[in-house]
Amino acid sequence: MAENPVDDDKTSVADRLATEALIIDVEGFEGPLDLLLTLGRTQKVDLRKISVLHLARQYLAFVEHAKALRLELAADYLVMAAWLAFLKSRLLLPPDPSEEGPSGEELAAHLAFQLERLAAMRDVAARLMARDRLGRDFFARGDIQMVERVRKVTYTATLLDLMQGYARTRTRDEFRPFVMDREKVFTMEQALERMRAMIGFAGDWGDLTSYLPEGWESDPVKRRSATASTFAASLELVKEGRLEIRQSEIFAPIQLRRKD
Amino acid sequence: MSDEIENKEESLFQAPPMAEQERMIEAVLFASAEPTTLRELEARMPHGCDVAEAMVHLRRRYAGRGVQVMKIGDAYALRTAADLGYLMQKETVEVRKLSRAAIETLAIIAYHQPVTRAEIEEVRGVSVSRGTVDQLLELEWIRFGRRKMTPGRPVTFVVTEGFLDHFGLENARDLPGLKELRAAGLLENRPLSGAFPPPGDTEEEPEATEGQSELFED
Amino acid sequence: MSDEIENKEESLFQAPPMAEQERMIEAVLFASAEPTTLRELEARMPHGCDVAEAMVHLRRRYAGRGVQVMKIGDAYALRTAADLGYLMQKETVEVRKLSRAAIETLAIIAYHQPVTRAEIEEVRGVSVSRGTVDQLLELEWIRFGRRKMTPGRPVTFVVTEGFLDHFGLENARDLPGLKELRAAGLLENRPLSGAFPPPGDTEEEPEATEGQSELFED
Repeated sequence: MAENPVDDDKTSVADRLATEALIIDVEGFEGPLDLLLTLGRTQKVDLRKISVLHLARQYLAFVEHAKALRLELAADYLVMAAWLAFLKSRLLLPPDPSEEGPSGEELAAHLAFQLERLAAMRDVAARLMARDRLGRDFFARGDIQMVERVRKVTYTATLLDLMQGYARTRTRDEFRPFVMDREKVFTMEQALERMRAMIGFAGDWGDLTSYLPEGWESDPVKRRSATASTFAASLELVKEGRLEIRQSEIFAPIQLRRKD
Repeated sequence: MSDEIENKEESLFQAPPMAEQERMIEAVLFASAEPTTLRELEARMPHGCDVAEAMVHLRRRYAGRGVQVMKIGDAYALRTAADLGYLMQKETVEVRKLSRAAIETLAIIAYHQPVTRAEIEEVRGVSVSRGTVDQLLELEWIRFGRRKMTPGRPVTFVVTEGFLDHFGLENARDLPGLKELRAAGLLENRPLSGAFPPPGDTEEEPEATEGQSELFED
Repeated sequence: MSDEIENKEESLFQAPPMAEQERMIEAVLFASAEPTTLRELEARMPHGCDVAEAMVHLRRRYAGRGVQVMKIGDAYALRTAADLGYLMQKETVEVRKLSRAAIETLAIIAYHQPVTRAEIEEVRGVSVSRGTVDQLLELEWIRFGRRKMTPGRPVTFVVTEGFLDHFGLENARDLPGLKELRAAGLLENRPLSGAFPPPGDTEEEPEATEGQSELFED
């Protein structure tokens, strides 16, 4: 269908359905290895004797086809395609003795091994799930009623509890905003506390910058933070009716005075 | 002709041999949460079974064993022999989950050992109550380690063999790290709230500062 | 307790006859739904009992019955015979359906254990989602094992006793097809440099090890 391009309008319903089917197909595979395994199965031979070259061609054709249909392919699939193209070239060209690393044959054998292993794991997984299972085929004692009623309390916890508990404390740490990463941040609460203690002595108009805490004036980052929070705290105190604030013009110094 | 069919049917639905019927009621009684009546047993068994007779066989088989077939009203149940009740005393021990505070404290000790009380408090962000530590000591999951060579020479805590045993660990070093916990889905991957909380977001602050002040109380 | 007292005790309380010991372990196994280890049994029995021998007798007694003595790892439990499962529809518990990814991951852990996350991904060719591992951990079918002695010391996963119990396995060595897989070399870890790389999502890996080593540096 990709051979004779047609207008969007004329695209047949069947074509569109086919496209959608393919999308579903791509999503139905759990990654490139899964897709390769399915393609490999069509060769109907022992996975160890599989033709990797043929498999690579099939896979690349699949990806080409998907691309022609403008399907979004996950990066994994494209990485695999690139790698298979590389493998194909290695298999087709005579080996270069000066080249380092595994030969094309070795790479191909490894891929066959990976496919065989995945198939084997699927097989045993199915056998495992088909076993007689507790609570379905065989059963534990249904009534764990105890004869004696001696009560003694003991405590227990599972490893999972322990790990979740640890995780909890550690993440809390990440969210606690001031412990590590806020050494250069002067919070509004800090500023407010400081201002409250100081305004009692501010009888006359004084510059806002004179209220900055000690050690926060030189470092520009700290200075900016302290200035902002001190200004915000000042506004808060103005709102409370404990402070007056003024600025003669834009960018002029901001001045504060106690309000009696 | 019709006789033949009937015979065939009868043989198709023939009841299992008595030994098999006995096995069946044995399994059902064992798995049932409640005493089971003969009628209930009958309803579960294949057609044509003689549950009453199978029960007689089963009771005989269990006579004098550590487990007994008891008749309770119309129903039957398997029970441990009354004279062996003392062996089950340990079973009646009430098992309770450790409190959240205890689990967190234990986890911090396991991950950071040897660790002082102050260090535990620093990680948890709240003070550790004496009861929590006592409980863990009593469970023999933690013990005192050697003193830290820091001012005040505070005692440290470490986890015990009993701890490793309970949690099926060979070594405290086998405990997964934070990133591994996250990878396993045990940690919500919440985005880190920025160092600068938005102005409206200050309601958490008091709580946090509380924790902080507690930290430095003692 | 001093030696003298212990000796006295031994002579005072001679071990009960073997038939009685068998009754005792029968009662204890019966009373607990969870598998019980020989060590736990020993702790509960009177001094001087030979629990292992009593177990041999008990297993023989239950051979072919409707209830069976199952060995699960180092532990024992009474379970109904699997061929009678059809009688127990009432007791059947709905096991949460596992996704295909979870089933495969479980199988890989069981057959390759101890196995790292990266190795699981290598086998499946896709990254393992957090929910998958989380689900298996919550079912208590897998747990963290010891760290691998490879760069980064990654944590490993192993299957639990609960897993063995659920699938009626005495031992992880009894997994179906294990021998064939091993003979075919399919359980070997053969990385090949230059081969198709395992899926992405590796950005957490190096960091994880960093955090961990920091944790245990001292």
